Amino acid sequence: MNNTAALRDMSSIRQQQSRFEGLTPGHRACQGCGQALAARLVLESSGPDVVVANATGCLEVFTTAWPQSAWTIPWMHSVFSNTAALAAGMEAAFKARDISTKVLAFAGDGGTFDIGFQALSGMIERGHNVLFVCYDNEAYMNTGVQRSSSTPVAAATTTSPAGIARTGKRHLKKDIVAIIAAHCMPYAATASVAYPNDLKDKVRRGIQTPGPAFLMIHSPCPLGWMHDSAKGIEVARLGVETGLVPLIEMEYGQQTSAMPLRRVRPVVDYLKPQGRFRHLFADDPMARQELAHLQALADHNIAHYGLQESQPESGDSHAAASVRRGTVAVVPPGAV
Amino acid sequence: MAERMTRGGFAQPGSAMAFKTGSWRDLVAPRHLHGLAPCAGACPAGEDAQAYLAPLTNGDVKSAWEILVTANPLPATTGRICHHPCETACNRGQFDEALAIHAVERYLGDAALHNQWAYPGIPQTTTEPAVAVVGGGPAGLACAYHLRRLGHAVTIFDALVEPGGTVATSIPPYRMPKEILQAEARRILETGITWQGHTRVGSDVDLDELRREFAAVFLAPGSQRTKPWDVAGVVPAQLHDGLALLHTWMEVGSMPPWHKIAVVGGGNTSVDVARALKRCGVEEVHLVTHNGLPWDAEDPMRAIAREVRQAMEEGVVIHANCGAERLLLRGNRIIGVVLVAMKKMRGADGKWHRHGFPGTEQVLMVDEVIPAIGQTVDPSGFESLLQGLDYFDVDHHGRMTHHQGLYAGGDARSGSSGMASPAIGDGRRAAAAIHAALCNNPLLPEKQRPLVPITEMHLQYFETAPRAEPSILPVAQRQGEAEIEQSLTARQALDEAVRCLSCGNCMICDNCWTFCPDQAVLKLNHTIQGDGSPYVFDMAFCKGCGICANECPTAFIRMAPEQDEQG
Amino acid sequence: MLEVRIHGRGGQGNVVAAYLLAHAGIAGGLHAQAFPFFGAERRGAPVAAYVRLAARPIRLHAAVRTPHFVIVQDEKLLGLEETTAGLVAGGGLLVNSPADQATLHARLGERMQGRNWQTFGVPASDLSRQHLGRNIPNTALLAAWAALTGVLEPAALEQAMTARLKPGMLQANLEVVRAMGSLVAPGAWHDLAHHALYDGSAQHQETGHAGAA
Amino acid sequence: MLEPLEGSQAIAHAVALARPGVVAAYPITPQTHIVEHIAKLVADNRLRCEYVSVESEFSAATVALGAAAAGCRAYTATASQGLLLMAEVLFNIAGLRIPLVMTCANRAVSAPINIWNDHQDAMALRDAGWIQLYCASNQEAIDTTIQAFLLAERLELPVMVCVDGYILTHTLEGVSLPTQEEVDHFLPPYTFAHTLDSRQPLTLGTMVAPDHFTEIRYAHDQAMYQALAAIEEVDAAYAGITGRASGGVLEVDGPDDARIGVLCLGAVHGTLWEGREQARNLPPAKLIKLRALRPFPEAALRQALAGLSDVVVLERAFSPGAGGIVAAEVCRALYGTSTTPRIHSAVMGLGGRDIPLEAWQQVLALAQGPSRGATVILDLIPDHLEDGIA
Repeated sequence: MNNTAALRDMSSIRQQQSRFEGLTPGHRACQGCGQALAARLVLESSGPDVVVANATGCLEVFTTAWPQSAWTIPWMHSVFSNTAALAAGMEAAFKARDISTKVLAFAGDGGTFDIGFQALSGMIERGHNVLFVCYDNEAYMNTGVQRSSSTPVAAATTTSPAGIARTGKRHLKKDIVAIIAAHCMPYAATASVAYPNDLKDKVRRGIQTPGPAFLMIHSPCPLGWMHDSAKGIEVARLGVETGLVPLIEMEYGQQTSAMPLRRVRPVVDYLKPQGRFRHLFADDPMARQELAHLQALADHNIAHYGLQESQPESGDSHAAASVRRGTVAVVPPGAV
Repeated sequence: MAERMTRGGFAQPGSAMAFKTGSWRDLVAPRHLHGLAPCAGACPAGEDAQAYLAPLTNGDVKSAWEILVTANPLPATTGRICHHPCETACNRGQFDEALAIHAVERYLGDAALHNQWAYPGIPQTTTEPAVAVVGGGPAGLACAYHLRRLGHAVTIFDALVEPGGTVATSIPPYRMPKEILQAEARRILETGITWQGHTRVGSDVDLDELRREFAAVFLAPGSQRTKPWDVAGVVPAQLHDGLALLHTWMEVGSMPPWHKIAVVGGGNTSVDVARALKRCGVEEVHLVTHNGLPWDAEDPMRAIAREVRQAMEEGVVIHANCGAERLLLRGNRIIGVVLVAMKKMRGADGKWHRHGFPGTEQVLMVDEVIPAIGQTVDPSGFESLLQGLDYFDVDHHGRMTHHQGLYAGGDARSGSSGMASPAIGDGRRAAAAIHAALCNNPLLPEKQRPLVPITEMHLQYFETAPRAEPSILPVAQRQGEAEIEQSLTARQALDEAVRCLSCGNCMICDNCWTFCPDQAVLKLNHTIQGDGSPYVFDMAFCKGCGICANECPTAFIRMAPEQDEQG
Repeated sequence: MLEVRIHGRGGQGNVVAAYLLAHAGIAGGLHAQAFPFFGAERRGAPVAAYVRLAARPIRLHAAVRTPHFVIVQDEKLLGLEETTAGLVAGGGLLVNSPADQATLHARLGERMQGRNWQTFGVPASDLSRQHLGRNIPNTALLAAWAALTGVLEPAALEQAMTARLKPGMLQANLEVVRAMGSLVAPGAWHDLAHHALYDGSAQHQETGHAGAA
Repeated sequence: MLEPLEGSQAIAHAVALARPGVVAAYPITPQTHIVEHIAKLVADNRLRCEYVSVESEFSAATVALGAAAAGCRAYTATASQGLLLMAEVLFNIAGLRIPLVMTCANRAVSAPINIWNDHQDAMALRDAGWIQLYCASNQEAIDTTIQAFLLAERLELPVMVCVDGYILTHTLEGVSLPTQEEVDHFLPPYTFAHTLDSRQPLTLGTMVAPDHFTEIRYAHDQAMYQALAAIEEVDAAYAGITGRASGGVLEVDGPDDARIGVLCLGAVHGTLWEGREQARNLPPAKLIKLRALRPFPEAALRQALAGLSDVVVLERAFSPGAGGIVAAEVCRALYGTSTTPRIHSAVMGLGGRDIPLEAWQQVLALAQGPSRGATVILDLIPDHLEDGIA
């Protein structure tokens, strides 16, 4: 672009942004990191009156290379598996001190589905007023892409590689939301970085929920999913459009909403751009079977969550992530 | 540089801003491309539809009109009569339905007339002597208007009393109400143009005289002379020319008392003649054209599709891909015409020819066969310039080869399609050329912007929406001068503007701002002059991931090799 | 330093008895320590609890191995070797039993050989049933032990019971204590108890209060 | 009159007197009575705090950590397996310099599983960066618990108060509880310089690269050394208010002419003291009660052991393949002094095995005997060994 504006003082422009920047640039996330984006969107929605407990993982590592921090909210990292308990402790302290600051907990899928699950279950059972956000990139990315219980079936990771005898991960992705919802959970939802308005709405709802709330955000990892760094949003959107990533809300164990699919795409559209599924396109009966398996899972999701049952409300741009012409904050003179 | 250790290793908020991740970029960086929307690329008048649709989405009708008239001063006119290649080119046509750009254009034109808006940005006259414009049709009016915008004094010479040229004389009022054209023409003249009506070059004024008295002369006399016509060498004794009939009907309001007529030709005039005949009570009106129907993929006729459709609604029978092979005569009197099926094919010489297929002949019994096959320049007064040609030989900017200070455009120039919109474009480009010449400036080529094909758009961000259709007068009520197609409602116009995909240009959707994982896209509280967007890239942090470009719905952002650039 | 071991079954209030006794000791101006047998036994299993009483601060944190007194809450436990294990020669054995001394000695059989234990049986369960409506013999036994040894003033025991028993149970238990007072011979174990309490030095015997260690 | 309180109950009262904002608890024998008593105090509204019944020790430590970071005085308690489950978080708390207090009701570590007292659990965590104070009586447990909060908050270091499981936790003794006024006077309201506060945001728990990691560890180490003086000061300040001191970093008593010293940690000190009282025919000996294991009071030890010819270090834990842990540290402390005594490393009382009065004789015999060169388990029962094990 031509750069009259770029020559201006960027920091003063940055200070005038009409959104809250809880996570600043200067973080060391990979190019096109879905988790960095998701975390910023979460904080954009939560505003500054929050405290974050963060699990060990990429998000922690790339934001806090001492002496620098990319966080502008109070933030704390303890260890990998205790994030929910850390948040619970903060929340208990705020309760004891009569402070209204909302406590958020951030963890990846490993820190949610696997090593952090016990603490999370305990936190929910005890009813702590915490919004737990799981940035789900479907593997242990921080340590170099090892499989987690969130890794989808057939995805290749460094510990579930594809080979002559294996087509990637042999086990299903754990249905964590159902498990969470089964705690008589006031609010549990899934979101995707490809649908930022929906995501932000769900953060708001989670924050407004008195008591525990859970939000799982499908967050593409270009490194681990092996797609072009520019394609993160596209891949995430395809995940939703194929039905493999249902965007739902559950309240007290009951599903209360599902983002309707405008048009359903075949799972291959989602799988093709991702290197972790490359082996499924080999001329091999096992690969074909797993492809069919993934399609069946998507079909099952569509039926199970009713992804095609409801019609989008008119003007429901959240669900479509559609755009329309916007305006700048200051209306130009002469506008009607 | 040594950092002092903090107890427990805590860090200050936002201190990572000191770490400039812009150095991570690898070869490419995001850029605002300013691509050319196909509609703009296709508009012969030089309009950029998406540019004026943008303010309209916010209900800003006046701004929209003001942007529109930077290219075309006659939107209420062209909105009615233009064949709108913009809509054919519109990317949205490949998504659901093309935008009804012509209808929005007309809506804006009508709104301006209704509100009596004046053209913005007309300066005081700065040059003397003035520029002469010969011909007050769309080309002449447009040239004069743009010259005025550039500060020049202009005098228009026209053989007729009223401005408008062929549009005024040859387009039936049911599709081009006279008062609309006159109002727009008057508004142009009111920018400070001297109107010398009833002055025909060649008889009332001499071209050389004009060249002496004026700094430059723009010739847009139109094409007034009917092309010769015959069928297999036979010309009816009493040939009725279509255009002449139309003029008569528009002036007198009646036609000879015929029952069955065949009109030959594939342009708008033939359709207008056919429809006028129908209105005058002719029972059977046949339109015979070599071309296919306007909506056919191959070899479509030039007449505007909607006009053809309306003609058919009104009972005109179209014989497409047909030619008149022979006239059936009883003495001098025509009793019928033999038609034959035709197809445009490439011949052995590699050129396109139309072939008739023997055995497909059919006889149409008619009272008269009326050719409406177009006109050429009336050479009187311009013989020295034409030198036997029936058009003015000009370059892209209307400059006449070998004739310094002479410019031409409109129907009279080489390669004209006889349409109003290209004539307006001719006038605008010639005005720019004249301006450059008078100011002794080099004539800069028009800024070339890359066209944005639909394949580069990110259509997942758009939802289908039906195209706005103006209300159409029912066939039974199509009488007299009543205009058939109505203006869009304000709501329709706004909805239609919202449908614009904004190809190649920023629609302020916030996607880049929202999706950048590094907050390297910042948003200003105003759009940047010359950029059209309120977004700037903070290259100190941009890692070059390309998400902004991949998620830009309009292909406004592209990843491009980094150049030596500030910031 | 006087050491007592109380035997019973899990759930019979053995630890409560020990804590009551220690509490009463402290209330009476002595130093005291009480603790259960550190085990993983469940309800119903034979268990033990321990009490130390002294006129000087007690620093010792070892197990009680050679108690001066053994209190048995359930006479069936008499049959177990460990019930009398380590009881000092001439020590006191208080059994919750209506049986007379001869019968109890007969039950101990060869274990009595050369030990010269002073044995008493008291109908603690009967008293408990009578006043509490159920068999919780611990307070009756403590009352008997207090009366026999004269180490604890009735007021001290009452104070301990007031502090540790549930209010609803207190009155009936106090009646048990009073009733027991008339069933035993006061001071029968006086010398034995005071000798232990004051580490064998007789000069403190009459004070009944803790002196310097 | 002294209050007859079970050790656990006494500790619970001491915690309550410190007015914690958050207590996190997960039950494990023999810590259970402590958290049960605190729960009851909360239920009876005698203690106003957030009592968080977590799902594991890991979370107990973490909740306390989160609460302390979020501006509340926080407390938790555990033992044995629970302490080891906490291990990762305990290192983390210390590294983050979070002030909080935890009671460790010392117990053996499995396998074989054993619920009884020894010191193996706390010993295993001695490098976690926590201050570790050992209590010899229920009175010391009360006093040390209250002092621990002041120490932790003053130094921004976590404090582990080690109390022998069962031997103290389940034993009723007459104790003196300070009044609430006294404790309030002694212990100011909780402050933490890096409290999580949305009005003054800070980032806690960053990743520190090789270029600064050493310095952060060094600073932690220095803070621990500074704690030695602080432990003494706080103990003295507490004594100034209550009249009771707990022995600072260590306490020595015995005749000046004694040539033998016996060093121990925790409740066994009383047993040895009583043993010495009752065995007056044996040579005079000094008893050294080591209260602070971390920081390790090297200078105080050198002073305390000066002039002795033999020192027995009696421990309830050891490092398999290396012997007595504290003995090794005592050796290190004395290494290079001009009159280094002989150090005899002795182990007793593992997994709840009773250390009787007679242990004193064994200990003295060890001191008077030839150097054994290796750690001796004084109460080993050879008959219990499988054949073939020496």
